[in-house]
Amino acid sequence: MAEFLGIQLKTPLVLASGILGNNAGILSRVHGAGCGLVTMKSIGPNRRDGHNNPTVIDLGCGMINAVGLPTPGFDNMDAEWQALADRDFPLNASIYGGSIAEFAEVARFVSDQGPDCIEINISCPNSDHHGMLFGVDEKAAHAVTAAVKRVIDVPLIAKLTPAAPDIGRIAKACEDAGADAICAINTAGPGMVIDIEAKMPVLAFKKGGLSGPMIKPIAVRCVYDIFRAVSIPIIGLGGVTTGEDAVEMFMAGATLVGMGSAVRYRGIQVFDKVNRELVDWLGAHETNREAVIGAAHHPAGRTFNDPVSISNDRSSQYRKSTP
Amino acid sequence: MAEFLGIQLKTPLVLASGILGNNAGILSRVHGAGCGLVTMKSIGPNRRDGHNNPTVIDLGCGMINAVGLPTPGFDNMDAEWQALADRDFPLNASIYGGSIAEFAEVARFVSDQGPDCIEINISCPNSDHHGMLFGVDEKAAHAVTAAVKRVIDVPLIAKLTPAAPDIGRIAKACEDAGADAICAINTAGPGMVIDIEAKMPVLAFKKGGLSGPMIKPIAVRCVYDIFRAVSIPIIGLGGVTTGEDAVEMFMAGATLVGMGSAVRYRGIQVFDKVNRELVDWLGAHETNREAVIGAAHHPAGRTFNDPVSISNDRSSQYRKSTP
Amino acid sequence: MIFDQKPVMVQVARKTLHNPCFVTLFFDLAIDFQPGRFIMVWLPGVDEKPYTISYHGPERFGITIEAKGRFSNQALSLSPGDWVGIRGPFGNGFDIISSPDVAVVAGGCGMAPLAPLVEQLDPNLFFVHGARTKDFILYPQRFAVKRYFTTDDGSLGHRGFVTDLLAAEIQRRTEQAQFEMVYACGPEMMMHAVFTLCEAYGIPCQVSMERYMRCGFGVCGACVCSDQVVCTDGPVFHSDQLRKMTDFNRTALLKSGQPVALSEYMSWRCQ
Amino acid sequence: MIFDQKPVMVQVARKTLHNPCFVTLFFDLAIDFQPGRFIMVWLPGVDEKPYTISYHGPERFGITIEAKGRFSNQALSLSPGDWVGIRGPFGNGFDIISSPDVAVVAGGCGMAPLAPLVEQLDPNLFFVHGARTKDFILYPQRFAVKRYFTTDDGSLGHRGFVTDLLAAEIQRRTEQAQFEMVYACGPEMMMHAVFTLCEAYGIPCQVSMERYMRCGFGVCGACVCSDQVVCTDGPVFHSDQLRKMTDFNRTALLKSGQPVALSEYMSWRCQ
Ligand SMILES: Cc1cc2nc3c(=O)[nH]c(=O)nc-3n(C[C@H](O)[C@H](O)[C@H](O)COP(=O)(O)OP(=O)(O)OC[C@H]3O[C@@H](n4cnc5c(N)ncnc54)[C@H](O)[C@@H]3O)c2cc1C
Ligand SMILES: Cc1cc2nc3c(=O)[nH]c(=O)nc-3n(C[C@H](O)[C@H](O)[C@H](O)COP(=O)(O)OP(=O)(O)OC[C@H]3O[C@@H](n4cnc5c(N)ncnc54)[C@H](O)[C@@H]3O)c2cc1C
Ligand SMILES: Cc1cc2nc3c(=O)[nH]c(=O)nc-3n(C[C@H](O)[C@H](O)[C@H](O)COP(=O)(O)O)c2cc1C
Ligand SMILES: Cc1cc2nc3c(=O)[nH]c(=O)nc-3n(C[C@H](O)[C@H](O)[C@H](O)COP(=O)(O)O)c2cc1C
Ligand code: FES
Ligand code: FES
Repeated sequence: MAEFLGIQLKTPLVLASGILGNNAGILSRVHGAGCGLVTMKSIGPNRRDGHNNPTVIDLGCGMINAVGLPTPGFDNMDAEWQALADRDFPLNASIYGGSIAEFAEVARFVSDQGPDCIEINISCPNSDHHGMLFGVDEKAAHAVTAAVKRVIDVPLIAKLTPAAPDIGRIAKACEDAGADAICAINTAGPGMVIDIEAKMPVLAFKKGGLSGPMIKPIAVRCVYDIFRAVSIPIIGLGGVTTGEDAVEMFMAGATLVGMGSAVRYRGIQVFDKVNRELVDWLGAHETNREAVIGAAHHPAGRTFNDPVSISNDRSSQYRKSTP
Repeated sequence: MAEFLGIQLKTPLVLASGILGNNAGILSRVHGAGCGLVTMKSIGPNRRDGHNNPTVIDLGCGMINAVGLPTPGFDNMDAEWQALADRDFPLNASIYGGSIAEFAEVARFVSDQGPDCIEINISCPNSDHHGMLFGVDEKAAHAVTAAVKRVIDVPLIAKLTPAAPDIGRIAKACEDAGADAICAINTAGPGMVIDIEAKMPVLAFKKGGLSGPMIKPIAVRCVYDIFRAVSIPIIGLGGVTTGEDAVEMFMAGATLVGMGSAVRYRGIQVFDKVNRELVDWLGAHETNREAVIGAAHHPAGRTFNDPVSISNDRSSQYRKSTP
Repeated sequence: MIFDQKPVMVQVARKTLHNPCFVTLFFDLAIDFQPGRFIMVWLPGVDEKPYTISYHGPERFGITIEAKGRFSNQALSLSPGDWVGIRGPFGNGFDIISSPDVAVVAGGCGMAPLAPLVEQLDPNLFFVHGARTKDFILYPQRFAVKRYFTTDDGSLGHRGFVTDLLAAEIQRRTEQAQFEMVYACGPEMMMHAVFTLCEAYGIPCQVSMERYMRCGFGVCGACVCSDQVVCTDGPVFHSDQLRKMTDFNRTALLKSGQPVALSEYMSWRCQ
Repeated sequence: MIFDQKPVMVQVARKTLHNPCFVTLFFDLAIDFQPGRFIMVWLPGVDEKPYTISYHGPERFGITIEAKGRFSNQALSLSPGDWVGIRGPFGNGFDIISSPDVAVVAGGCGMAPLAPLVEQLDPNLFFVHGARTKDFILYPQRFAVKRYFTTDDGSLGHRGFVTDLLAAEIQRRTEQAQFEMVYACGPEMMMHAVFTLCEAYGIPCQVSMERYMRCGFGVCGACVCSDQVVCTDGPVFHSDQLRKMTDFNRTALLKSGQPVALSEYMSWRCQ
């Protein structure tokens, strides 16, 4: 069990937005497969088809995608909201907009549909700047967070992009504006894959965001930086595929750990698998999740001959010190 | 043979800075192994030991490093300059500084040692902001490029970081300031790898830059963006390991292709190997390097049933159009 | 030698025009095959769409495409030597039962995934194929086994629905060896009719579903049908699953992700 | 089961104190071994340094560390159960000649890489080991084969240099079966003396070099010696290579990359 923003989660694992979460049935199944908190595909202000294919390509050590934020539009999903009303699992609703007004409009409506929390996607690189600009500018991040916070009744999670010049400062701006948690990271890059026989980019949108194992070092660094900058909890996301990856995220400072691309590599059951691996690891090390959160922020030099003893860094003096 | 800034190169391949290039002997050997242009380890204003180990760690689909710009200091390398004076291969001297004045001081001295060109490393993420800041700000990039250009007698290459919010604009600023070529990219991220048993970052410097296959999509995207922004030639660098990777870089817009981490995966002979693969590919496709440069910038939809025919995009109208 | 990673560019090795609407493209590649699996086909600069493998040999395989919209018409215009990008194969494929007491029910170009299946089944199977008219019958010469036909206009075989013949045969078998499995592919309404019929007699069936697809490997969610992911859990589904899939024959997601009634979701393949 | 990627944390299984300056740490891991190969040892929060594999069994191996500076002293203070990070093994290792006419020449803890080599060579080899004093002789009980000693103070064996004994033995053999190979490890000056001696008699030799290292896998260039990359081309070099390596016994790079005379490059191991 994990508590997060007052919500009881059966595991500390989160389904990343944009992965599978297109209807109530699959969200319920992912929860059943061991995921504590499931996130809906990002919901936007107006109906959007997204880009043509190819939109998602596997690269072996990760994937590249430019799906292009397809959405029925927030006010065009009655059947879905109805199906979700009866749910028996915690739900995170991801939203985006092209302006602060759009974010607020979508957020207000979505809040009324009763999700357990709302995640603002101020970090998607795959459309013509829908949201992404907010995630790389402190003032804009603050403004959009504050505007959404004002109109919703559920906890607010700000989802950030690793493209931010200093992600810790963006996180701090969101915290100051009322965000209840941070989710990091959205896809990295952007990147491009050119097919040399076709002589063109493989993705129809040409550029796309990178996800999966190859971005884990970037995600871990971001969570590490954010942990030093804010006091609110962090959903650590990016490249996590195993229980050991999850432990690494916790040690960087995550309270919960999200997974997206991992579904490609280990199936929907990846949540059960990772949870078991996590429980096994923690058990073997005679510790627990709370105790390892932020453990990598201990000062250097302390434990080379005693790496198993763990103290709860969350409440320690190392927390806010600079590197 | 490839011509580059008036220098004749036996192959269009470049040794990345910071890879092996620590003395004349190894630079000569790399050239002998098929590398057209070899780059020295970045030379700084003062002697620096760099960081403690671990500094370079392989991650399987790439590596992470924070070597920390070790350097004897530009004016402390007499024996090396002497050994290099007799060389029979083209030499690229990489330099860095902490300020515009330092860059200029190092550049002036190094220019007098007679390298074939000088590369300014305005992109290294692995020290406390040595150089990196110049690479993410247009005005700073322009200023440092102009200052160096003024004091050197050899062509100037500006080496950029993918951390730039819009790398095309940084490249353009460098071109406007007199850069003769662009080299892209330096390492991506930064990232962090935490060892969960040791409960600390593996790198002594904690964070490090990512290189190798996993950053290739980012490098290709950067070269693609730069090609649309400037007219000067580009050294495409980042994750190239095979002849096909090199073709991809050329199609994105590179004039020469650099390799660093590939030495880890295929040995010093990687230059000969990649060159052979490149020649074979071009031969099989009845084309040549000049003809494929920028080929991926053709408008979409043109060639799905004729991917082998190639026109010289370098002189075509697609060149400067926006995406 | 195809990969489920980035598309591999291959040349069309041979092209067979079945009729003005149906074409089969062959590629000279060995692939990891099972009847029912599909590949993603990329026409650079156009789009990328899923197609089932309709022919399979050790060194060559084929896909059969029906002219519908922009993409399939472009695909029909390809010639041998032209290049396309291929990812795959993806999906689960049919479970093969070795028994003469099986039925295969094809509607229109729903024949595509079923044809290589038929070639692996017992030759005494019951095999029925429906089409608009005689001219739309796919692979007229392909099979050694007996095939019953139905057409909308009566131009070949029974005039009416494939389910008419299937129902009669099931009826006939109530006294003797009943079907152990019914395989079906075609318009979802037809597959649902087959499923309903089989349920009434307690006969298990397998049908091959279609939904709009993006990734093909179970990540993007474009293809979800109730709680099933068509590209990885399917495209072939068994009766046990179909029973729980309330979206079956009812709801499908548009490109935007909007769920709509199946009738609204344009009937884009094999009417 | 060690990897050349990120360090694997393992526990010290056993610790043998040879004398106040030398300790061997054992780890219970199967590794891909060849005498002369080395691993990178990480003490989290301290540093990471290369150590040669001095003991090797199917499930266990050991490294022998001489107390010198901060890192090696911390390593000496480790106890069984303590954790260290290990990457490797790296490097090429010695080429093994199966002939009784080989010599092994060890100086100080240059014995570390040579010990497992001796165990794989013909027992009739000529084996000489030099040390400061009797107390600094590594592995006094380890070998079944005969070992000749030299010490600086004469406390054991010949008082003088290992090259004295080697020269005499080479001399003795001018009439009979000359050495087919001489293996040496120790201070670079000693190895150079061995090399020079061998060159005079046309005897091939192999020596194990040391340079400051970072990556261990041939990328960073910290360890270059002339045009050779010690971590991947070496650490073992043959006479043919040594002849061309003008930096041998002359120049080494400091941590900054600055080339300095070998005398200035602190004689950091096993004098
Ligand atoms: C698993 C699977 C196997 C298929 N096998 C075959 C086959 O063997 N032969 C064949 O002719 N067709 C097959 N299809 C359908 C094929 O993918 C195309 O949808 C069809 O060719 C029409 O494309 P179009 O662009 O010509 O038509 P359009 O005018 O673009 O679209 C017509 C309809 O096709 C649907 N559609 C478009 N793109 C896709 C997509 N990526 N995935 C699913 N539906 C889409 C749309 O919902 C629309 O209603 C298969 C589909 C799936 C999902
Ligand atoms: C291939 C190889 C195998 C080695 N095998 C052994 C062995 O079996 N037993 C043993 O005791 N020592 C071995 N060494 C030396 C060992 O790596 C350390 O250098 C030594 O233990 C001193 O480290 P220190 O921190 O205690 O001393 P310090 O006081 O830090 O340094 C003393 C000297 O060590 C050198 N040094 C420091 N770090 C490194 C490094 N990463 N690589 C090379 N030199 C370095 C410095 O140049 C300095 O002159 C080996 C070195 C190499 C390159
Ligand atoms: C196909 C795909 C679609 C995505 N769509 C969204 C989205 O709609 N909203 C969003 O916030 N993030 C989206 N993401 C980003 C993921 O939520 C996640 O941040 C990223 O993939 C990194 O996590 P991972 O490495 O575990 O996949 C998408 C990622 C992928 C691969
Ligand atoms: C160990 C290491 C050291 C590096 N040192 C430098 C350096 O001193 N100066 C520089 O401009 N780039 C340096 N780089 C970056 C490389 O030159 C290159 O830009 C980067 O590694 C991407 O190319 P690759 O993927 O082919 O390695 C270094 C990279 C590595 C891996
Ligand atoms: S097509 Fe992406 S999940 Fe099925
Ligand atoms: S230690 Fe890096 S090249 Fe040898």
